[in-house]
Amino acid sequence: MWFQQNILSILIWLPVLGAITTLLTNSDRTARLVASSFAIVNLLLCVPLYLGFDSSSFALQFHEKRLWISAYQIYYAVGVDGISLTMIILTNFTGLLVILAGCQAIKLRVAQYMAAFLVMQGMMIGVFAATDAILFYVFWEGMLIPMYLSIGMWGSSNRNYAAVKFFLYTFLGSILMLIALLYLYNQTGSFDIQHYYGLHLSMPIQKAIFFAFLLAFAVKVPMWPVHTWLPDAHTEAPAGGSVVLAALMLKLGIYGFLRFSMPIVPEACAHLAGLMIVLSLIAIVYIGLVAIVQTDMKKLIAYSSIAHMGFATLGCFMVYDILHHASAHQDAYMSLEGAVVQMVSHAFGSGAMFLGVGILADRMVSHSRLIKDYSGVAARMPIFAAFFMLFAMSNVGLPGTAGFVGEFMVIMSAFQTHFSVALVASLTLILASSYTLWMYKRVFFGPIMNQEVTTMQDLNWLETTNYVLLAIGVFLLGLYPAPVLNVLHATIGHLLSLSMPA
Amino acid sequence: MAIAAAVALLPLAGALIAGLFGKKIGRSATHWVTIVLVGAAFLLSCYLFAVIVLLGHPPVEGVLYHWVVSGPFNFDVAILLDHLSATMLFIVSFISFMVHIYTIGYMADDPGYERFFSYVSLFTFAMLILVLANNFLLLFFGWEGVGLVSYLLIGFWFKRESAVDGGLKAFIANRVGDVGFILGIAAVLTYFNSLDYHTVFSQATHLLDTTMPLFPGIHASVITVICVLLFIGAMAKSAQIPLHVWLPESMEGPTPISALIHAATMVTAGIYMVARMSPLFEYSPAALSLVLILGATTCLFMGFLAVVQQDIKRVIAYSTISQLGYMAVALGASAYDAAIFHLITHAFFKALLFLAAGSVIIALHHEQDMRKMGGLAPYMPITYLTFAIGALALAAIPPFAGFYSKDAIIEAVHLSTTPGAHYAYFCVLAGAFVTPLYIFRALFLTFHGKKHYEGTVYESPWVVLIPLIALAIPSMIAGGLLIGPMLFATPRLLGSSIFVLPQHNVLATLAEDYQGAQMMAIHASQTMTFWLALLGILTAWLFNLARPQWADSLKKRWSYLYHILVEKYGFDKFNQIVLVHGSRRLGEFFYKVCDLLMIDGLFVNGSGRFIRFFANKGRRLQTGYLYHYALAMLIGLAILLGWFVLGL
Amino acid sequence: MTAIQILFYLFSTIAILSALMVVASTNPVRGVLSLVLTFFAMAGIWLLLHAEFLALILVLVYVGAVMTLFLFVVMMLRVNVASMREGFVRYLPFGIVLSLVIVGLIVVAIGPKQFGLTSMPIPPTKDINYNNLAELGMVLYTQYAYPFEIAAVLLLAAIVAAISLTHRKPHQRKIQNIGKQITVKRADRVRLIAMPSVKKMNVSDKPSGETS
Amino acid sequence: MISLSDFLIVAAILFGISIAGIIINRKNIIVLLMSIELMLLAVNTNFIAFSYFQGNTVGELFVFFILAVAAAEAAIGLAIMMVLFRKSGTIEVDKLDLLKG
Repeated sequence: MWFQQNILSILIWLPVLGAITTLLTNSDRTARLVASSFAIVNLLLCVPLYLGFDSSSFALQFHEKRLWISAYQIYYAVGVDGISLTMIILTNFTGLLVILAGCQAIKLRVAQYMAAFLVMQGMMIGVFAATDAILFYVFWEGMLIPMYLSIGMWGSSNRNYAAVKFFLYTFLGSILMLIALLYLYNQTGSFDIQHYYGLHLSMPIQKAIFFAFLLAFAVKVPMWPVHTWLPDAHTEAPAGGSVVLAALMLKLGIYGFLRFSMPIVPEACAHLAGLMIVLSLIAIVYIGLVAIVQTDMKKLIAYSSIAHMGFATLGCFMVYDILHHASAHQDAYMSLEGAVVQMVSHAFGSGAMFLGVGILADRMVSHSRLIKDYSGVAARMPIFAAFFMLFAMSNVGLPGTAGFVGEFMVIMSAFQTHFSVALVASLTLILASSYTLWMYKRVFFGPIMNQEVTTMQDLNWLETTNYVLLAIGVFLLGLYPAPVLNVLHATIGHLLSLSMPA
Repeated sequence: MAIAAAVALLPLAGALIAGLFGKKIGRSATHWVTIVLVGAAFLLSCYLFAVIVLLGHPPVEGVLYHWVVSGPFNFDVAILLDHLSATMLFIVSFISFMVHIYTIGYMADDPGYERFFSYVSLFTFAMLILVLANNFLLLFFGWEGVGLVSYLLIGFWFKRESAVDGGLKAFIANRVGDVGFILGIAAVLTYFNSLDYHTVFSQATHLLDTTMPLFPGIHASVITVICVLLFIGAMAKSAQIPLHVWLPESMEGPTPISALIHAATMVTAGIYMVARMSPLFEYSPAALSLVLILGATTCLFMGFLAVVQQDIKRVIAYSTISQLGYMAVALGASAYDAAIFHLITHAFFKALLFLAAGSVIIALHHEQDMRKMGGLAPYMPITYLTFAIGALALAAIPPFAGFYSKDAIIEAVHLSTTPGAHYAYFCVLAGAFVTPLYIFRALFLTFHGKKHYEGTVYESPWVVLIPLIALAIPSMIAGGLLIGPMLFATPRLLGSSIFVLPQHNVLATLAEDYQGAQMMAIHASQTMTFWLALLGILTAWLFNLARPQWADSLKKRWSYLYHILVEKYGFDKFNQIVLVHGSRRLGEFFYKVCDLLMIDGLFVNGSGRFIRFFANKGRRLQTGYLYHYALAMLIGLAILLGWFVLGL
Repeated sequence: MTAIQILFYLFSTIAILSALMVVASTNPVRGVLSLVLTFFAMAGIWLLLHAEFLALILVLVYVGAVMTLFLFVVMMLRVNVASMREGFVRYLPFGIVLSLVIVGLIVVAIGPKQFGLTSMPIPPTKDINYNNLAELGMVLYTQYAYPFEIAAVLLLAAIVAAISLTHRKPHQRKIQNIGKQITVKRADRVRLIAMPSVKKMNVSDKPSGETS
Repeated sequence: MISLSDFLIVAAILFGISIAGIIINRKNIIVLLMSIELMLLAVNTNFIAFSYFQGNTVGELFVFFILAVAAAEAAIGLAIMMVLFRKSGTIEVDKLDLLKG
């Protein structure tokens, strides 16, 4: 009983405890062991969380509420609904992957690396679980610190620039969010996010709050044109950092849209949905074209992430247009659910690809990530090539893989708004396959050009384990997405009813 | 139900075993496992064919599981086994089975042996799913699945740059079609609220007068939009102009693949899909007309290209495109049964041609250029004979299989009233001349005339020849056997799977004159097609064997025309320069100018520079000397004091 | 002119003149001594204000301790007097102007208009038993005990800071590091070397210590 | 009798002198420190004067604390000056520009 009531706090703080324990260890080996075991335990804790979750209810579950700062009625309040449950499980899954990958790749300051990622994991679970605005904000910002450190310390050559750019970009956005939250506090006298729903603020105020939130979340997503931090951060971050960035941090933006923008300022969202759709479409096409010409693998995948997240934002904001045409709420379900599924599936696909680039770069003396330095890797690393092909296909959005589900649902919904929206969105089919497979071709196929490639070893057991886990995720979500969708239905329905302009 | 699912899943099991454990269990175990599983699938599909088609069991439909349930929409993994899918099941598993056997010989010394079997089995699985689907979603799954395996198999020899490029090109060209296809699916979902064939087809009539906004100011009929979008998908998969460019490139793959994927099965997926969608296409004359015209154009103009090719596989590849054009014409003329009929006969004889060409290629140690062949007939009698049977079938010489199907199509087009039918009739007639011309040119260059190679040549091993013979038999007799039940019987073989409006039903009109397969063959001499075909063979003989110098002088005389043909009408150049380079340029521009220069340079780093500029100016104020700070403090004190005291 | 007025003007004149000496003196030692004089004079003025305890404290603590410290420091440092005076004339007008402005403003603010005898009469003379010290102590040790303790801690901190800042590590002092002596290990002192044993010779000829 | 403003004016003059001392002594850090002591003295005088005229002991108490703080400040200031002199060999203020960015 105690366990059930506090499971969220355990999930949040156990990794932090793990981080402290890891820092106390005195050898790299024990640090790896301790960090991995904490990550595994945390992932296993998700099982009772998922099983105990009542998917037929949209209410916040596993709710905990303790007074934190009485003067401003700030509570330590956590709870999950379908969306945050999905994201928390995803966070734990990715956390384990990153720790395992780090065991292999990181040779320098291992304990600190592990600790940084464990803290990040805890903070992210906190973000997804927090139901108090200030608590949310604290976790939101707290997560930046370990990420900043991981880029700045274990990054590659241009890491300082990237780390500072990353930090300033995201910080700029979140400050405005804080202002919006404080305004809402003044209106309601509470920091409980639930109290912000259905306030019926006036239109100019709604718009102001919308833009404040937009900047915070659009930077995280990232949407065009505030996306330029992502390629740099990804390129310079260590492989684990890239995975966390792609798999989790980008999702926070969408999560923010779903948790804050849409239910709090529905009228402004409905009014500005056109703008958001256009920005999403730009992200899909423009970024897709940019991705084609990248010469750095990580940058290419980073840009492809932006394009994929464009689908998620499209799915979120198309809702208003769909309802404009259709009568019932339910017609918009698919759009939002597609957006959430896209978030999850993108985590698998791009996370795996970033890991792959890390694996490749580790095997090069120069740690090069440039496409031109590789050729014919498939001949030396057939198992890796097969796995990477699978994840590339997920990135392309092939049916049967995770990448398809969200894309399909969003395109299907897009047609309900307007033909041209669907047409532009579906151009991603061409663009995604062009950049992904062209890169794949240049890296894996062809004759071996670089002498270093001839000495590459195929995956070891740790990397294979990682990839098998990811492959299971990709196939499970692609072939049988029901477990994910089932927990979403009720929440999405509730969200839709909240998000509808009166 | 369970049997149908098993038919699809057995090859998948084979693919997984071969792919995951191939290296462990060894070569022969790999091919035994996959062949046994595909063979079992073939036997099961024979059984299903017998039950459903021959014994007239009603169609079976069943849901395997719910894939996605979202709001009012329900996407299932569900299969439909009716006459059409049972027939296709039979064809696909048969050809696949043959190719599996053939592969043992063809790939004998290839290091990627296990991988190859895995891919071929995987392909079979995807194709069977495509055929068995009862809704658009699963159809799309199979559709993309075959595309993926096709990509993997074309690039099978991944160390060869051209093979990998060919694969990439195939995949991307198919994705272009998929854009249309998925939009078509989305349109279906939007207007029918379901993706099940049954629901959609039964509601088609409700939407006849509905229009939808396409672009601002442009409205179009929903049915037409759906059909055209779906057909764009079919154009890519079935290599219709202008999305045909990938098919010749796909010949970089191993020959069994060319036979299986790029001749017999995958490329016909588009034809199958349109036939399956006949209840929709029937209500859209505009879409039918588009199919007809594009098909006719493809049929004739791709045939011309085959005449100038030097690579034996490319000749057959262009021939495939051209034959797919025939099928599309049949679809456009609402003779869906004829299209499927041609699909079947074509599957047999084209697979045969490819495998025979493959046999030649093995014998010549992977030499594909026909100018380096010649005079092979005495050394490879069985290959020669089977190739000749295939060529005769392709050239529509009675009583070979191709004759019946092609003649039916030509007659159907002749009777059709779809707009553009006259143009199409001209094209298919001209095609009847071009087809024998190129295939017999290939035959003569390869098997007759002088030797242009060194060393001795041996007939291929039995694992190669058995499939050839097994395919040669249906290539000879399938046409005569099937034409009656497929086209002119009531009910037809495909039964209720195909829907034709009475006013479009050209086959019914044809059936009135039909007096049996033998009579049709005998009466062939009264039709123009037969004489055109003979003329084609004669021309081929004249220009290649009897008077080769005539061909050269023609080339010189019409060098401009020849050049256009060699350049393949410039499609490749256009794609390369405009689409590939264009999009790369655009990407460069967006990246270098918009991203790096504008957003990063001006706004992101620009704001940093802006702050640094002012900070540099402001830094001067901080001299670091104590007395400056003290002085500033005192002056501030004086000012504050003055303000306070004097009330300024 | 009462005696108190005479005393006030006397002390004020001394204080102001010696303050000027502090600012203008060329010799730092003389400057410090002038400051001492200023403090004395101001202590007198404080006595006039019935702040006997503080006046005494000022003399004892400031003159007795702080100024002595100043004197020590000034005498310990080698100060270049000539360079110290640089810019004195240059900034003099500016300094005078600024200080005059400020003083003028303050005087306007606190002039007789606001704080003259009419608005602020002299408080009645205290009882003969009035004890400034006791009065101060009453407040200090009750209401302000806590700040008082903080002030004590502050002074302690100042002492520690001053000592630690100026303290110099002794050079070449021979001291025992007891912790080091205790934690020493056998391996630090004794090294065992494996050596080949010498071929057996006539033992009696050799001294026994040579074979190991 | 002597009014409150007389005391305050004396203190103000002392304050003004110390301001002049800070401005004109650009070099001598000792004089700077002494000027600061002088300033504190002026301020203390104000406190005591007000305390006397208003009959409130707290003013004197404050002076007590100021004296304590001033003593501490003088001690640490002089100590810093010693360290500075040891490190750089000079106590001339315009040589001390480590703060300059």
